[in-house]
Amino acid sequence: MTEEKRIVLRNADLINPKKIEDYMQAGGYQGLEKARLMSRSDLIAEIKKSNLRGRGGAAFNCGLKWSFVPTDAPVSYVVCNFDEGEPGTYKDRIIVQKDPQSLLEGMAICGHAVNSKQGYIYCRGEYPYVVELLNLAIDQARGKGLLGDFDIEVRMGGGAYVCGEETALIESIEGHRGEPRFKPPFPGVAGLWAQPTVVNNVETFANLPSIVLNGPEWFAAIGAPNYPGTKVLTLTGDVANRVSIEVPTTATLREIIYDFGGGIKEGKKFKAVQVGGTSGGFIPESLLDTPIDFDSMRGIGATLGTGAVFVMDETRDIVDITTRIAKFFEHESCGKCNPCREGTFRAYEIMKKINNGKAVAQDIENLTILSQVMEKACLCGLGQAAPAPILTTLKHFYPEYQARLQIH
Amino acid sequence: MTNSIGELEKDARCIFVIGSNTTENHPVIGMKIKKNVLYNGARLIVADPRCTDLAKIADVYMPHLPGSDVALVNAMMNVIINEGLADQDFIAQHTEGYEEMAAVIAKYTPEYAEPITGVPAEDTRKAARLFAQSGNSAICYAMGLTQHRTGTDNVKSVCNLAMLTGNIGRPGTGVDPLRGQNNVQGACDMGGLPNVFTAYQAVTNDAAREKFEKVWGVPLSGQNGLVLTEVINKAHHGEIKALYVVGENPLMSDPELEHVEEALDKVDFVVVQDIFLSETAKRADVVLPSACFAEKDGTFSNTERRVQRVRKAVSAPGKARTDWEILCEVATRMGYPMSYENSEQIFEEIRTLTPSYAGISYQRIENGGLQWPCPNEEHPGTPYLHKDGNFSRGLGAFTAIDYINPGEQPNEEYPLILTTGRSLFHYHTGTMTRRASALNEHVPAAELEVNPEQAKALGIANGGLVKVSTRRGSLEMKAKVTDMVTPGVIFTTFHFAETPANLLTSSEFLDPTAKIPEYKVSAAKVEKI
Amino acid sequence: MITLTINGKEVHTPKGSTILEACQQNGIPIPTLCYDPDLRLAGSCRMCLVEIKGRPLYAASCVTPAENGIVVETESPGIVAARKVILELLSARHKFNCQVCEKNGDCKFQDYCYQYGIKESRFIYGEATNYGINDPNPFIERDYNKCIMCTRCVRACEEITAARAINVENRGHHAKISTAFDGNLADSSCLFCGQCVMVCPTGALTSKVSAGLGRAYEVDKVLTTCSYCGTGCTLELNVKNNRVVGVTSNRTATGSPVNKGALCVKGRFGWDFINSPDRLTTPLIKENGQFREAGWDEALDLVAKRLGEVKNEFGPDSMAVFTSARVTNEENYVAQKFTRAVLGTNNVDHCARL
Amino acid sequence: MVNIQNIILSFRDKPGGIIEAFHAVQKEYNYLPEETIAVAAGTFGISEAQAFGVATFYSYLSVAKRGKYVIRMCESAPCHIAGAEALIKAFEEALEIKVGETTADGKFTLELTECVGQCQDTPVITINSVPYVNLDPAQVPAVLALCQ
Repeated sequence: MTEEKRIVLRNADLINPKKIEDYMQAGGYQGLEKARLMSRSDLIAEIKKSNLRGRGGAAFNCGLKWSFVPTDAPVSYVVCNFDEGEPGTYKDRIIVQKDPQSLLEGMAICGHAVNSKQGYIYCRGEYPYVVELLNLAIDQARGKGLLGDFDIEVRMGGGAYVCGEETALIESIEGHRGEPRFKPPFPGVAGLWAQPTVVNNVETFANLPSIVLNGPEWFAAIGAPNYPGTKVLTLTGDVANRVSIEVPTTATLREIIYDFGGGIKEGKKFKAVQVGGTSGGFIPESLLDTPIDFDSMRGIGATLGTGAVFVMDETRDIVDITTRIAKFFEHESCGKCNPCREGTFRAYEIMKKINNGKAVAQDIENLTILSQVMEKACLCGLGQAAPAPILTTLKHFYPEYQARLQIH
Repeated sequence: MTNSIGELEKDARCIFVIGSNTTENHPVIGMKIKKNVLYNGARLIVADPRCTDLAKIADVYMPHLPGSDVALVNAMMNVIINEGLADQDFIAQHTEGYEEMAAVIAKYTPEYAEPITGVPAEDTRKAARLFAQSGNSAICYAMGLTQHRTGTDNVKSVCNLAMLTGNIGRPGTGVDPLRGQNNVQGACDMGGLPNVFTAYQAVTNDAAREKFEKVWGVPLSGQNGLVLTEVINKAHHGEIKALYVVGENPLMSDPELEHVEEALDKVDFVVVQDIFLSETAKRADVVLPSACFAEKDGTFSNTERRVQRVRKAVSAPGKARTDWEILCEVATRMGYPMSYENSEQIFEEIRTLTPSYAGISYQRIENGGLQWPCPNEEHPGTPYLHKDGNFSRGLGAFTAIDYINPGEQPNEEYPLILTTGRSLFHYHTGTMTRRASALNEHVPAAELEVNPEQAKALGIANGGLVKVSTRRGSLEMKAKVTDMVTPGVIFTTFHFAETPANLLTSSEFLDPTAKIPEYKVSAAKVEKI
Repeated sequence: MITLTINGKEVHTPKGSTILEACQQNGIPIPTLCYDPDLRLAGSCRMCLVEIKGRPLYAASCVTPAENGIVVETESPGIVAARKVILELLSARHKFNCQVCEKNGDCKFQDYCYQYGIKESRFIYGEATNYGINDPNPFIERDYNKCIMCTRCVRACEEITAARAINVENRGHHAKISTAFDGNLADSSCLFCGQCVMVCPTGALTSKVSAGLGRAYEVDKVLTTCSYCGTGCTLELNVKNNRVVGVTSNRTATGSPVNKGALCVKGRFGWDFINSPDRLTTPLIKENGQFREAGWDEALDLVAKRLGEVKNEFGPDSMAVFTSARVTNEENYVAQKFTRAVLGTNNVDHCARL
Repeated sequence: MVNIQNIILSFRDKPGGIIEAFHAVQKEYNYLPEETIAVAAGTFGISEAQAFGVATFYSYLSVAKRGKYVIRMCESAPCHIAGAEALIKAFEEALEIKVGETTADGKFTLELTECVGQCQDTPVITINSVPYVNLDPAQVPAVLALCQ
């Protein structure tokens, strides 16, 4: 049986998150110290070699991402994406609440690698209490001179899920409407205030101190070779234990739900699990033995994404839940591009019609073509991912839709 | 303009706007300046008694008192000289008269100027440094600078400033008067002035006169004529017996209207050619209907010296004819046969007599126009003058100028300064815009701008009716309480025949050179009705 | 130069070009709605999508760089299907009343619906949004029921006029173009220049002054120079049946060298004085303090006779001509020539100073 | 109450700080009073329309007046299956207002929100940003009683 393996949560519940001294005692800031002894290119090479992939939606090789920042850029920024807005996700909050310094240390390591003097943490507006903790942590680190000439500022989001998209996030830090930019240019070349910018999320940064300290080989040997390391997951919905865990990426969904989650609540039967948050695909029982690493998940039309594991038992109404998810995207679409702005709205309307038992087969056909176009035509990840729950439920749970139609 | 409009959009790194409400009076130029400032990092200095749209986004805004321009600009130059920011190379190589000017400037410290201009000394310093240190700095001005008894001095002052800092002869620099009317530049270029033929060839110059005599086939007077304001004054004295007015409306546009009215009454015979029965046309003995811009071919020359085509789109209403056709008919009937096939034929005649237009033809300006000087058909036109500091007269001349206060000073009875100007939505005397349905619906009447502090003291409410008076007369209009004007200054527009602002202005104080009346400064009082 | 394949044909384009530019240079039509060569790119309408071999997502050609060796399809079945869905999505919110719409015949949205055969939308679900059409200003009609959210108006207001009077408010399907607090234009920083009308690809923004007077295909456009301030903007007089019915603008550098299509409120909306019933249409002669209509011969003879008399009796310098800053160069030339050669005086001036 | 102008001006030197300024104003007033838009626009060198566009983009910010206690009820999928709908109904009944409304006494505003990141204990609401978790309709009176 797979066991928990803690890298980013190594200090969780073992130290007082409000005391930097605790963190130091637990080996904190030794990674940064080591990183600073390395040249920028060596540091980036090490991270590349560890094959640490971004713990967000795209799973891009972290070191490779950093290497896009031009070496001669006079100004560059390190931005931490702490805008986790995926329903069912709270792992970044757990990481920060239990060990904020590991995030700061990770950002400072990145700052050294890309020669940046300024970092920003973009924290979702729903976490004002975490912002306070972060500011305290930054003050402590600054006070001890640990960050050197690298400074970190916390910015608050404002309840816009789309700002989890890196370019929308950048727009928001700049004080604009959080509408995604088209790419290229990528942030590594022209990001925040048109300067080269690295955007990674909390979990990615929090991995860095251990990787630097223990070496890339150590990290690369953990979990799945193509997506090494661990993943912090949050279990929600109808599992017995709604917990957060950190496991090697070789763990399977079944292990997570049954071994860590304690199986389905109240002895009911499993029906579906949605992984990666609300934009993830729905996975039926038959695919539960798939490992959670990014590529395996993608292979079954799902996404590891934010590591949300939302479990639904046999009594759950898939059409109703998918309707509710469609509403989420209707609410969160930024409105910049046509297919998403109009598509999320119409998809929700069609789902409501189906959910209310008023739909006919043509409506499902319309929903399908709309979803297929959105996947390929939308400007950013939000619109591209929004149809996933619809398409995967249509695929795996079609009878439930059919049963709702006026004329079967 | 010495330079081109487009340069204000990108090349100019600092723009000094003095006496120009650019976004209202030259909106498209205003847009370009605004864009340069907002998105392209250009610095902006605005000197204006009114807090205009541009003033709001300026790096330095100097609300100087109407008529204090010379003191303000001298103080800026004082700072530039004292702080070693003058362009010594440019001064040495391309100018003369620097010493004399510097001697006058010496006393104009910002502190000395402050009580005259009302501008804090520190702001003057900031503006001076910004202007001198931005690389390419341009000066834009309009009637706010010229309509003073010291109008010519004011213009020469800003020329001094440009030369002092070497800001002339490169893209994005220069001295740019923004001409208020579509073809003011062309009317001047064409010799619609009492002292010059086309292209500023003096009537007193024998060679020039002979050239015109030869082509026109008649002897010509070598004596300078009268400027417009002098014509009115002479008419008042009964010395003008006949007046022929082509599309002008002195009974709205000229100062001290009562005086103009009396003058016109004394002229034996008045002919007016116009598209509408203007206030002036109503006083005429004969009115001749003419075609408007949409009904004729020809050219206009814009403020950047660009000669562009005007094209006939529709026929003129009724029996109306183009102004040139009418004039040719009168000339012919007076025994001097004048006839042209079309406007292009006139233009061809102009070219032969006008060196700066010689290279311009209808064919060449079919697409895009050409900026004079354009001496021959191969010449690409001249986007900016005085390239590399080469002035047409050789060396650029500094002029030593002392400040002279405006003719009319506020006193106990008339404690405020009335200044006049235009609205975005109207044009000049309103003959056209008052009949443009949307414009007139949007802004149907004049308002008197009063500062909130002033309004409070006078018990005036926003939108309330007030009476504004000067020594010449009174008008009633609605008050607009706004901090666009400083306390002590009131403002209104001259577009509206119902409230002709020039009833209030004075013709007493004229600029000695240009004979411009002091529209921008009248001592006035305001009463609540 | 970059070499790429578009629709099976090898084409070349300068480095730095987008795929859209490569297509335009090679005569390959691509539909666009939000794209405007004078405005910053948005990449948002997604009409210009193309398929690039080996890439999972469709690319908006207006913002996607042309790269060496890429293989592009502009009208593949997938792309056509996607464009149809996009047009149908927009059709579901766009209120069609083409029969009375000012933009009929000059509407990109209408053109594309026609081109892709969009007879009706599959996506009319839920309640139709109904925005009121009531902005009490005399210049610009704002009908957001026809708005397709391309944001060209917002960008034009920002980047051409720098007035920044409008922006997008709210988000998602509820996003709408608005002033602060969704108020009237007159209460905003709007300058009524109509640059938004100029760039609008649908009938959402139109001129109230031209309303009902003529469609784009009915008018001839005559390029001329504005008759107001000295900036010298080029504008197009729209003529129908020998009558000016509107003003539009040409945006090319050669066609509109000073203003590149940008106009102000007077230039764009202040043209109808041309058709004013107050226009003078016949010579008038004053008799006993009253004007009476006269023929040209009578009026001209009278003027010539009286001027001749004054000249003889009081000398040339007793006469003066005010020429005009509002008539053409040619007319000013003739006026001063008339003054100098015929009347024999240099008493000619105009209101340059006033 | 702190002057809105002073709140916003304190963020003047922060590039892009308008959203932070809005948060600060909202912390004080529970919404963004009308003058916030003009002051912020002036402070950050943008237009009022642009400032308004920013303020209305973010669902966490409100340009409409709100009550002293802003109750935001999550209805994202995990809360949805945990009974969010019944909870919402219970709040509506207890306060006699609908979602999006404010009680006549100006005390409570009810709003829907998407996920607030407390999904381990669904359903979740926040009252003035403080989360209350694992609620059921029966607890509504007690929760409201906390708001004094």
